[in-house]
Amino acid sequence: MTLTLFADLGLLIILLGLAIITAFARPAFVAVAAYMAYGLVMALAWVRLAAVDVALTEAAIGSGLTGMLLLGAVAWNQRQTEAHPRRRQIRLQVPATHPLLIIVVAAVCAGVSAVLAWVVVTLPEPPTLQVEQVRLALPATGLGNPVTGVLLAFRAIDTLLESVVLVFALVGVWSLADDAAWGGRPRSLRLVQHSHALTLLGQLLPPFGVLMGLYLFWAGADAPGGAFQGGTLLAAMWVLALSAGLAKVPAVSNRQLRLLISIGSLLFLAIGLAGWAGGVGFLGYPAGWSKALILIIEATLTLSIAVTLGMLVAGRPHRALPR
Amino acid sequence: MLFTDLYTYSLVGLGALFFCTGTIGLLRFPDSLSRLHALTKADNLGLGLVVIGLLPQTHWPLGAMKLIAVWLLAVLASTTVGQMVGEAIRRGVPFR
Amino acid sequence: MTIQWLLPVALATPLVALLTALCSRLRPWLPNLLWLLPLPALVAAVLALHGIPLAFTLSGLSFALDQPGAMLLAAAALLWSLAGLAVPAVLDQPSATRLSLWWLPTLAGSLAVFGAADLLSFYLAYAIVGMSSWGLIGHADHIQARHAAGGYLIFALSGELCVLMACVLLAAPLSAQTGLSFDAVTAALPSSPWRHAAVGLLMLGLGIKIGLVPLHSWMPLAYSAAPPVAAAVIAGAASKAGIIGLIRLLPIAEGLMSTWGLMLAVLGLVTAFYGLLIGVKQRQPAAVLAYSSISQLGLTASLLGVGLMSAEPLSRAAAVFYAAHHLLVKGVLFLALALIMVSGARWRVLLGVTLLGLSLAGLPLTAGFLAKLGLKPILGDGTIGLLASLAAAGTTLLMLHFVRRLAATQPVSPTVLAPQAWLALGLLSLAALIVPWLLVPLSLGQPMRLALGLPVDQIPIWNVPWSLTRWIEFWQQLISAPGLGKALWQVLWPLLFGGLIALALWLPPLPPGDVLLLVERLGLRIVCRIGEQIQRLEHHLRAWPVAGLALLGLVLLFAVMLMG
Amino acid sequence: MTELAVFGGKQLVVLALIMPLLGALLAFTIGGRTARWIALLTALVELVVVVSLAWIVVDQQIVVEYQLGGWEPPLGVRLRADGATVLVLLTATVVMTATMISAHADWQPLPDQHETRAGLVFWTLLPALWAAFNTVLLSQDLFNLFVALEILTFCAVPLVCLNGKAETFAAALRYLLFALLGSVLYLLGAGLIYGLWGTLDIGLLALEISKLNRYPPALSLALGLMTAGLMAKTAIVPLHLWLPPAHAGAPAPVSAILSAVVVKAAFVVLLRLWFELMPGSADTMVAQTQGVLGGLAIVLGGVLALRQSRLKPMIAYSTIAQMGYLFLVFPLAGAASAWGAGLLHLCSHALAKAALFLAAGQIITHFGDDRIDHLAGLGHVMPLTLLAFGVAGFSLMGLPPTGGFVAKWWLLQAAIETGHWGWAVPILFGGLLTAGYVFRVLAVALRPAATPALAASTVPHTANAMILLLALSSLLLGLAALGTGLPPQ
Repeated sequence: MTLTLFADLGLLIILLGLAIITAFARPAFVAVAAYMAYGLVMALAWVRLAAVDVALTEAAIGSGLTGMLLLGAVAWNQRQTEAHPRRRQIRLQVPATHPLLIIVVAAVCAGVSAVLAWVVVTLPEPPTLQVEQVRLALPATGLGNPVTGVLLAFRAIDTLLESVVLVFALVGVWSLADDAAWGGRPRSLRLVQHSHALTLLGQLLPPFGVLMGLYLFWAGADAPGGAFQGGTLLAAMWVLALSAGLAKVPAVSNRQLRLLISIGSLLFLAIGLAGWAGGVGFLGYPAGWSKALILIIEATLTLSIAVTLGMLVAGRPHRALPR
Repeated sequence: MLFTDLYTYSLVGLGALFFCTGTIGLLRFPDSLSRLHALTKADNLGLGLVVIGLLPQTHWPLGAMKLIAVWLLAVLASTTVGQMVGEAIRRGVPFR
Repeated sequence: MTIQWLLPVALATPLVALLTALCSRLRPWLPNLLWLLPLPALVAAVLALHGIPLAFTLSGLSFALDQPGAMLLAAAALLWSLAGLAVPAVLDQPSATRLSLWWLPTLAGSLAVFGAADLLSFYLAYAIVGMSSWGLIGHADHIQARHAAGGYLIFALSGELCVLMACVLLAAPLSAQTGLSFDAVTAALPSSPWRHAAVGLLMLGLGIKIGLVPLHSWMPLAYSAAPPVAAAVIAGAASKAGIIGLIRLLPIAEGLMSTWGLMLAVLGLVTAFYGLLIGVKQRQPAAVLAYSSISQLGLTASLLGVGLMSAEPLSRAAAVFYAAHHLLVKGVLFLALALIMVSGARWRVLLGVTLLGLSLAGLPLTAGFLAKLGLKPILGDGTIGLLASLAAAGTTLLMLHFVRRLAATQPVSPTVLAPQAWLALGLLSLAALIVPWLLVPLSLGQPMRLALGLPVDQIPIWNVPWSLTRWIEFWQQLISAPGLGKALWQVLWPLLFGGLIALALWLPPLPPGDVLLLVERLGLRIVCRIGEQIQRLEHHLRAWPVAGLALLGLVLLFAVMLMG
Repeated sequence: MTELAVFGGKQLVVLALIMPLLGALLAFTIGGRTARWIALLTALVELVVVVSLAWIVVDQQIVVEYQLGGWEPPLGVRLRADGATVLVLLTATVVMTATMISAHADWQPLPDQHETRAGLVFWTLLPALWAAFNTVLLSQDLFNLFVALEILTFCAVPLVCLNGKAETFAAALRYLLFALLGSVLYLLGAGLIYGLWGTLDIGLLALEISKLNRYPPALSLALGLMTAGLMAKTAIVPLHLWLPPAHAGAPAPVSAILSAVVVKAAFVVLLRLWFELMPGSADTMVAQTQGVLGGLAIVLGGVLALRQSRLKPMIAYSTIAQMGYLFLVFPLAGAASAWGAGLLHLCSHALAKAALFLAAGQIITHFGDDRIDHLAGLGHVMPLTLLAFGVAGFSLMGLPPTGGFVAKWWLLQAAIETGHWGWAVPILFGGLLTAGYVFRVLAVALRPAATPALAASTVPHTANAMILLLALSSLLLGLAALGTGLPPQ
């Protein structure tokens, strides 16, 4: 009992410390590194709270993918600074303002945090209304993991919309391209200096990673895991292969690529509509079919998510295709 | 039962000791290459000890294989990263 | 009778014509059509005066013609038509085309405001006429016109917002069952908890429209900046939107608002004299006419004020007649100015203008004499009556001054006008002389009987249709009335008095717009400074730390308030 | 008959939500020159769907509800369409369709090009944004609303910097960051509410909240967080830092959508919170504060619009002022007409503002200058566009018989009814300021051109027709509202 309390306290202190480092570190690289570490520790905290699904997502997306994107941004910034030394540099620092204002802002932030903390402590016991309902309704879906039940059956609309958000976020990233580069490939992820070690890793790790990703998706029906976690792992393997120079980033005008990106949402939507035709309403599953349909949806979603996340890391199209 | 527990405690403790040494090295060594050395060497060994120490505590054979896979993958990853950081240091990228 | 389509057609005609302006091929034809467009309204008004009730409702907006509305509508339609006839003659083709685009909505609003039968349609027409007058005033492409139009806009908008608020207040005690008709409004007003605010705002808003001192400053600037032919319709017809508003919305018959009535009467008299005093110091003929308008509208307002004070429904009748007469005469005067500014002064025109100008002062045998006669019994023989007589003296003075300034007007390059312009002026002058005589028994009958000491019969004032036999009968009675000689003298002496003063006085000129010019420089600077300060404040508000602070601050504020 | 109508309504509600989503996904997948046609086709189908839905709901006087997947509220998500919803839905549909049609010729690929960047982004993200807005309108679930608001933001931000200029990137980033801050606050609030009752359905929550005689601190904080977060997204003063550069810098069709539709979404959710989640809390200090901020926005937005030298920033600041009017609904909620006034103002402003921005876009493209002082001769060159601009401006000013007028009338009526007279002052003063900036443009535009060589412009007829349609819709909305009678029933 006391040991776990100590462990929790330790986690808490590390979390707060990392958060403070993230907020106050001047070199952007340090801030990002601290942020990634924060994500990992946060995942541990989620495990301690028995929310393994959340922990997996936090580690994969909150720390891994986001951290990777941020590192990319830091590297880009460094390249820009080297290329155009005279241009004003982007710095992570508080803009010069009146010290009084800083004090007031700090006080209000502290106030909001304090009220939030107090309120969370005064919250009643975990509400039973929905937890109980989910437990009762879960057998109808044929699933064992209540989280997957909520995500793909009870609140399928949220998941559908979230999967769609990813697609449009990618369009948003692509939209930052130069007009001349449109339709072309993103900048290669391959490192400037060839590294044999990375090539070896790129050849050895992906089979394991893909296996793990598929397992996460498959296990999601009955145990922690699911399309988002599995997809992220697959994406990571793809990105690894890309940066080792073992694969080429596809061009954004590639139809197959676009189809891969949107197939998850499209299929989700199609099965939702099929439920309509099958007399159980939009996003409903006919009795007895739900587990099979959910697995099909999750499978395609995993694929789409993996491709989308990979392309998100690759970034906006950079070179036009030869005409 | 007592014997296996004792075995686990001692090996995991030894592993933790390696982690500590590695961390001290990371903090105290003068240049980047030495720090990298401390980190990879000590951590790989430490993790290995922890895994070996935990083996009797888990199901045979699946659990044990998972633990060993974790160790192998970690070794693979940290080796690669160590290699790459080393190469970067040789190219003159400043690490502080 | 299936003539009901006439009223909607009459009111919609100008708007339909406006639609043709969208076609660039038809657009140059518009100025030549202006004289035609008010004619359906004229027909409708004449039919309504003959006792044929015309009304229609469209999507919650109801229009109907009763006698006061029809009288003013008839006069306004005449003016709009004849002034429209003169437009292509006094302006060049592109200029006239551009003017037509604002002429048409102003016309539509000006006609509709007399036909409005409920609060909402009244405000609709009132706002249209007010807003589109802006385009007529700012029509000329020089800095004075822009300046005048800008000033007009600020005044007109403030006035309209006051009227809007007043209308909302007037409508507040009404339910869906009673509707928003004027009768319901005036009936519900005395018991309404918001009556003082409503009447106060109404007077403020309509006071701006009719130029009650100190809200008058826009008028001289606007009338002298607008093309005179446009000033003719604005000063003549459009400004009567304010008068009809007072007539419709003040609860005169209820007599529960005597304080407001006294205020309106006093303000109106002050305005009447103020307009005269400043007017005689003007050099531009248009400014002289503007101050004359201020004075005349002030007198009308004071008439209604006295009516409100003493709960005298006859004051409405007198006011309608007075307004209709002023509408036609002011139209003639501006139109004459418009023609003279193009072709130079001519003695025949000056003679006609003198005659009609003195009609405003109440020259016997002109319609103005009748109008003045109608005022007498309502204003009484006391102080107010005396002051009104003095105002008439002043009007004489002002009109003679106007004729002098008009005679001195030299066009930049005298050109020969198309005959249709002279035709328009002639017809309008005739109308100004004759039409009021025809209209007398309708509205002014009762007040005149009162003035001449004849017994007042109990027939309702508004609902007697016009017919020739009744008209002849009415005049026979009047001419044989015993009080005629005394009444004649009462109206005549101020006229002579004013004429004498006009001979004796010589005053230095003043710029038009008096107070406004003084306030403006200071006010503009202050407003600019305030604007700058607000812009600076906003710049700070849009800084990240401040916006973020505001966001979190609001969170805390709301949370604390709710925990309360 | 009613049963059939309810059944049809249910299917239409779902279709209204997923049609644009499907269109966006297909436009993205197929891309190329086809994307534009997919989006336009989607718009037309959606128009038919929404008009039918509106007709059913209004004609049959029913409220359509749909449980997604057949799961009941504490478990599942519920869609709901009543009269107010379909009115806003219809308005958004008209704005979206008109904007798409008027922009159909923009961003065309060159003959040797497969597709353009801006074309794909526009024709993909606009239907997606539409789907998100419809979800905001229809959904009854606090978390689902959050997801929809997020999609709305993610679709709107790339559209802001569609033309790829450096300053619009900065504006888009500003918008993204502040909108995300707002989202975070909203999500925190929704989380707290879930922590209290274990459900996110507005109907069930309203039931729970009505049982309370005192708000628990968690609920108070949750509402504070959600309200402030949503206010950040509606750009109410002083949280408007992102709006002027974003709305002024975006391409005109995007500005039209942002000002007409996107900022309204967060406001609709605010209405949900304060009128559906906790009805009867109208008289609290929060409502007064919201009203004060609204009044502040009216004055600040109006004054700054007057001080702009360019057309689009002027219209953008006008949006800030007009959003201020919407916030007056909260302190005046005690009166029957306030709710209707807010709804009507929302719709008529959406139509008018879309017309203004589209007109400004045509002016920039075909007149070549959007400095207000340089617009002389515009009335001669582009009469129809200027007419639409004028009509839309009159609606903003609240001149009768436009929708803006009726909304203002009802607001004033509400101010009288509730006895809070003070609110009439910003309403009236705001009208004065609005008239100031509308007439400022008209005054210059109607002057004869400085250089008489200006030829009549070649504004495409479809664009002009759409702008006029929007402006006239705002006018017709007013006439229709007048037809329902004053005071409103």
